[in-house]
Amino acid sequence: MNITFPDIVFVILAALILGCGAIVAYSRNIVRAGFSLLGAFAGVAGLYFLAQANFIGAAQILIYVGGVLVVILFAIMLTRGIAQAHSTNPRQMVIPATLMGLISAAMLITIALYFPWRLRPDAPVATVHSLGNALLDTYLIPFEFLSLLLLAAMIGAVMLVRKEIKESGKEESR
Amino acid sequence: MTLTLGLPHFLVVAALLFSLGLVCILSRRNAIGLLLGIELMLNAANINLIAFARFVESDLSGHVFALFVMVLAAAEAAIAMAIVLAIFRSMKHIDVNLTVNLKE
Amino acid sequence: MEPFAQAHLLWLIPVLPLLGAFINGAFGLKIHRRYGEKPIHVVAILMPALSFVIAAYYFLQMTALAPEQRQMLNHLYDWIRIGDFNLPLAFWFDPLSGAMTLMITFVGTLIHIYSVGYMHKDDSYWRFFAYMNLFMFSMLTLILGDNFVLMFVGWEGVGLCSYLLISFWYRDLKNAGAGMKAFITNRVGDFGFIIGMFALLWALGGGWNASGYALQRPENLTLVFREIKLIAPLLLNEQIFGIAAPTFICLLFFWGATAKSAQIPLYVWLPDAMAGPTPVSALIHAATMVTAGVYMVARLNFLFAMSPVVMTVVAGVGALTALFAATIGLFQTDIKKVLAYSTVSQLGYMFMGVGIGAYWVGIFHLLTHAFFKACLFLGSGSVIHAMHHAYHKSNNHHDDPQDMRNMGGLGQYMPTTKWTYLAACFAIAGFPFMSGFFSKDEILWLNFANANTLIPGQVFWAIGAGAALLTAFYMFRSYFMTFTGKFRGSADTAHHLHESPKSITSVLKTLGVLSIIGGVIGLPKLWHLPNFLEHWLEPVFETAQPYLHWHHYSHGLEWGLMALSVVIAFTGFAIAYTLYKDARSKVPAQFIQKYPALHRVVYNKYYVDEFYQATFIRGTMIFSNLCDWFDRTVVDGLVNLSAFVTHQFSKLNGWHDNKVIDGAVNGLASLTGYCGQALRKVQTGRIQTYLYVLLGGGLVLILIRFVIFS
Amino acid sequence: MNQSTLLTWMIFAPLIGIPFVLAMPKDKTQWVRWLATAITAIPLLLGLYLVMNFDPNNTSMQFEHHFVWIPSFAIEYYVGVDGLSILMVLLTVLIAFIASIASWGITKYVRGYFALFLLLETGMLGTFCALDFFLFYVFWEVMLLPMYFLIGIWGGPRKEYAAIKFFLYTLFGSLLMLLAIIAMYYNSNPATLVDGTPVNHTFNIVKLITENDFAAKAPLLGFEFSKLLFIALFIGFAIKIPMVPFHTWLPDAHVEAPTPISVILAGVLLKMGGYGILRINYGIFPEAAKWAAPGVALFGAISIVYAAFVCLAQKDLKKMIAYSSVSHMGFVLLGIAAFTDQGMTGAVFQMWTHGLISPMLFLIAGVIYDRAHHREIDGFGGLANQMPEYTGLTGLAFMASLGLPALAGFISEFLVFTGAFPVYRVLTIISGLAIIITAAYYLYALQRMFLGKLNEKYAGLSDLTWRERVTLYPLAVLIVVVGIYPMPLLNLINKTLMSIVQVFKG
Repeated sequence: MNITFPDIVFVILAALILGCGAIVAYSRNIVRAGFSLLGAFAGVAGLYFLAQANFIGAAQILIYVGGVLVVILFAIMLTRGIAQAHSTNPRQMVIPATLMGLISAAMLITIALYFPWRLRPDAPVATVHSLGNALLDTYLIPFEFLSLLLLAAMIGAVMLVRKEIKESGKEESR
Repeated sequence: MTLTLGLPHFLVVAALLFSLGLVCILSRRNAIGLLLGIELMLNAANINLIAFARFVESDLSGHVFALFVMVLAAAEAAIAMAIVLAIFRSMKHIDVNLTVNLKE
Repeated sequence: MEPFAQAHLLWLIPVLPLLGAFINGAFGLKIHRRYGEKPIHVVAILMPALSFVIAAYYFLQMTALAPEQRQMLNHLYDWIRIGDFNLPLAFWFDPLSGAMTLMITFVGTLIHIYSVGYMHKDDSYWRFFAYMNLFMFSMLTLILGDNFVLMFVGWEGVGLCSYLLISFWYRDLKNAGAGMKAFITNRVGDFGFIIGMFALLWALGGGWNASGYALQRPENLTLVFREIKLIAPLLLNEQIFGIAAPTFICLLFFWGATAKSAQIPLYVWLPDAMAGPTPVSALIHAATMVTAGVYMVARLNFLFAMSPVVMTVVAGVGALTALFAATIGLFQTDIKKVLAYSTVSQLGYMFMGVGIGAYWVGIFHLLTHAFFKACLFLGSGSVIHAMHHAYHKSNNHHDDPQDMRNMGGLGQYMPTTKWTYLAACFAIAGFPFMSGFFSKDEILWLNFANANTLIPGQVFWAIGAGAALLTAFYMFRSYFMTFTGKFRGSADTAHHLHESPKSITSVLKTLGVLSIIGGVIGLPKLWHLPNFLEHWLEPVFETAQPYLHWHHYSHGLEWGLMALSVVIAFTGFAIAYTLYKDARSKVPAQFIQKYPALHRVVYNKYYVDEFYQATFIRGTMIFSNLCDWFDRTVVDGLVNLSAFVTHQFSKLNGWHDNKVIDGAVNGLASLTGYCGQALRKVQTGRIQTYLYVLLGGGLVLILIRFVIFS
Repeated sequence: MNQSTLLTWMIFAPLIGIPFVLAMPKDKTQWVRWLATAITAIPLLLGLYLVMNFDPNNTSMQFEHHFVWIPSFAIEYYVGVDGLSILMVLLTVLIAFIASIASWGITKYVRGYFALFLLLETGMLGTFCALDFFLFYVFWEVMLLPMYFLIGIWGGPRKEYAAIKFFLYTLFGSLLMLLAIIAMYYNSNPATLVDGTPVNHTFNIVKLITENDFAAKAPLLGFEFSKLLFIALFIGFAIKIPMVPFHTWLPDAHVEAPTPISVILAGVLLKMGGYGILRINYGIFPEAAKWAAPGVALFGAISIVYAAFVCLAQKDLKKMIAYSSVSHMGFVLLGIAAFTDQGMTGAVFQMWTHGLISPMLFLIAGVIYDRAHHREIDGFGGLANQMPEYTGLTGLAFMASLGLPALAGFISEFLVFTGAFPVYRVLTIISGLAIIITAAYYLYALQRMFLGKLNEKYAGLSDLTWRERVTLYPLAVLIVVVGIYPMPLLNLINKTLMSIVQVFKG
């Protein structure tokens, strides 16, 4: 039984991802869910490295863990009433949700396992250099659009909050 | 049990993660909980992209797309949180069931 | 065809009275108003008198011819000629119709003269004479017609005139009812006559084979008497409805005769016909019309002689009627009713005569009966006229001038009427040397000696003799009750009683004399005296002789029977004399107390009228109401029902239209609304719901793709 | 073919007269009446001229007028007259003339009335003379329509019901006839039109009779072709006769129709049925006719006896006369079914004599109705004292109707009986019973109305006026003359009918 090293890593990472995912999905406490998200993102990054997509892994950690997770935690903290010692994260209809989840998982897995993928074991390693080239010549247009999108998002977020302050300028002067 | 790391493994993990995301969205009443689910599903998608890039594709489209997805996810999260905050400000709660005044 | 002389003026005999009828009928009212009664009755009497003259002229001309050439034809034109069937309008004058025409025109003219006095000052005087002349026309057409249809024209014509004359005083509904009864009963008889006529026509023509629609013997298709006489033997081997043709045909003809000549069972109309004026009763219901049946049987002697069955039926019915009517006559109190039943009875004798094949003696009795019965009726007429006049003067309006119980002792007031009435009574009773004696005795004797009927002749003789006894009795009963004894009315009425005017008495005298000497034309061979009538009518009836055969009894028996009939006449006279002379004896009254039931039944004519009324007339009425009800409700009902059904169907259609189809459309709309309503609940606003629906839809699609199509 | 436009003029003279009548000023009713009567007089004169020049020995069509009308459907305008229709045409013009005089009593919408009346006369004359089936059907409907309005507008209390009933009943019949016409058209052999153009089908009745043999045709709807068509046409015509089961429209129509219309209805319209059967049914389907003869005779006998009994129970004078018409028309059926010369001639002559007698009867009913405004027989009594002349004429009419010999009624009844006896003995004897019942109901009516004491309610009734005399006396004289000397009329129809019967005798 020749269990190779990457397999062990894969299993550990998979367990990490799914465990955190489960916590995110099922925990009653929103904060614990938020923090378990961190574990999930880290596990995913690990998988990227395992799949020799090093830049992407790094990017994952950078964007998700650094960016998205922080924003979420902020949101959580802001929307929780200070007084609430234990933030409620009520759940409803867990059984049908789980059922739906199982069904979709079953479907995807069957597709994954039984679909005749054209495997090419010696896929080229995605170096940063090749990625950069790809980003700037074949995928230039989407790249530029993406930047536009980010700009729009930024403005949108600012607009939302500013209108907020103007409205509630009277009671909160933050 | 020869567990040579192949494409199906990644796909299975991604699938499971995806369904966990789904479960999270369906069973949460808290708007943020909802968003967490979205983030999980996006990551699952990314895993698939990378897996395919690794095992099937010859060019880098998989990787590039993964990048794009991440960027999008970030933008989306920001906007989402802004909205959530706006809702919180006006309605003092972010319970998905109650914010239904769009209903006809 | 034996040669026959052309008599060009023959058609005048019937047409002259028709002309008289037309003149009086169309212009009578104006003439009566402007010129009074005279011109009317002059015209009315002149016409039959002229006919009598023409008839006498031809009669004499015929006597000059040899017996077998005694036939005269007057062919006017073809009345109906279609295909093989040819019906000429022609008049035929042979010994039989000659004798009859003479009698009719002679007696007719006398009665017309008589009516002048009788109908004096009647407001529709002209109408009376118009009808009388019309009657003469019909009767003469009947007698002189040379074929069945022309005879039928006269046959129905006399029926019509008797209807018109019986209901002459139509103000009294009873008379109108009697008239209608007469006409309808005659019509029943005519039905039989017509069917008989067709049966004869087609039996001779050889019937009709339904397949080929062709006639076997088209040349025989005729209704003319003399042509039928030649081809009559063809009938012997023909059958209709399984009955021998001659029997079937003659029975039907006899059915017609029973109605016309008032025999059982269709005699009921004659007694009621007395509602008409008395000259009418005398002319129509005694002398002429009722004898039409006898004449018809005599005319068709060659047919009737062919089948003994028919002869038995005719003679039998005749005998029965004679006896039956005589019994009713016994208790009648109305003088005209007595005479009416006596007519029915005497007609029975005539049918007994012609029934057994002794046609000439039937006609002989017909002629003599015409004289004495007319005399009797006119006598009773003059009595009634006097009584009516007396009552009128003494303004007694409740007593019936015709009821013998109110009379009595009129002899001294009306001597002529009394003697003529008495003479006629002797004649009808059959006193020796009177006309009635010769004809009636001859009938009885020939009945006794006949071998043509299935029933032995002696039976007929016995019935005839019994009837003769009753006849003698009731005739003299009527004589004594009216003319002898004391007047049973009030003195004041008696004071106004006087003899009828000359026009009436002169006619009575002539008829009285005729009824006495009438017998001379048919003296019995027994006395080796010339029998003019038998010899005269012999050529007419010789075709029937081969079918007839007689028993030959000794002369002694004939003398004995003749003596017996004289004795019968006298006994009848004696009984009547003892019981009713001067209304002395109480026996009749006691008899009525002792047998009230018997008296009532006979007096009410054995309730035959009521029986007919209850069965036939009410039956017809009920059936007609039933038909009417059926027609109104069922047949009309069906039509209305179909209308109702169509109406309901259209309503159903309307309902279906707006309920079902409209409903479907509305239903669809509401359904959509309902579904929309249902679906609205799905839009809960919650994202998760949408996600569920999304995933559910996706799942279902995948299931369908893999589970069903793989 | 001697083309003569006499018939066309006779048929369309009334039609041409209509605008003139309508053009008359409204208030001058007397003028309108005189004009209308004058217009009806024209066909009467033409009719008399026609009868004078009619050659009785020629059994084919005479006075033909024949030209193509609608070539595409082989429809021609073809009119002609032969032994069968000459009497009917004469009857129509005569009765129409007398009815127009009797119509002088109409006061409501006089011009409208006479316009419809003239249209009716055109329809009737057309139907009798038409020899093209399509034309026949057109005239048949043209006749039907004005009749409906005449009853419906000028009628008595229940006029709408009666008019509708009459119209629908006859329409049902003519529907069957239309179907039969079309079936016959498509099954007829090819023929040539008048102007020589060959056509594959034809409506021409004469050609249908002579050149076609429908007995050999394929069965239709499962029934034998000629029999089915015979029955369809027969029902159509039987309704018109009327035959018993289909007769209930007649009493209602008569009771509600005004007097002159009753006269026309009874005098002429009822003859359409009989004429139709003889011309079409017996002409085109001889085998079917022979097959159906017993049935026809049976229905004839039933009509005679049944209607006679119903008459006996009638209270209304006009209804009684209507039922007596049904009974007398039953003789026509009996006569037709016998296929003997006498029977056939008797049937046609019965149509002629009944055409004289029943108008007289209805005029008489009209006279008393104009005076007493009701027709209950029992309501009257002793009219003879008050109206002797009227009583005399009624007596004559009743006697003629019950078949007193030497009057018109007897001749035709005698001939029908003579003709029918050999073939249908029992039926004739049963029908013979009807002469007793007929006598009964007429005398019963006569007694209740005329004899007895004068009903004081009618003390003031006046006797006949001149107008009534002008209508009644011609008919009375005709009835007596025809009764005594029928030969000239019989000669007219004799040859043709014997040729028709010859077809069956073969």
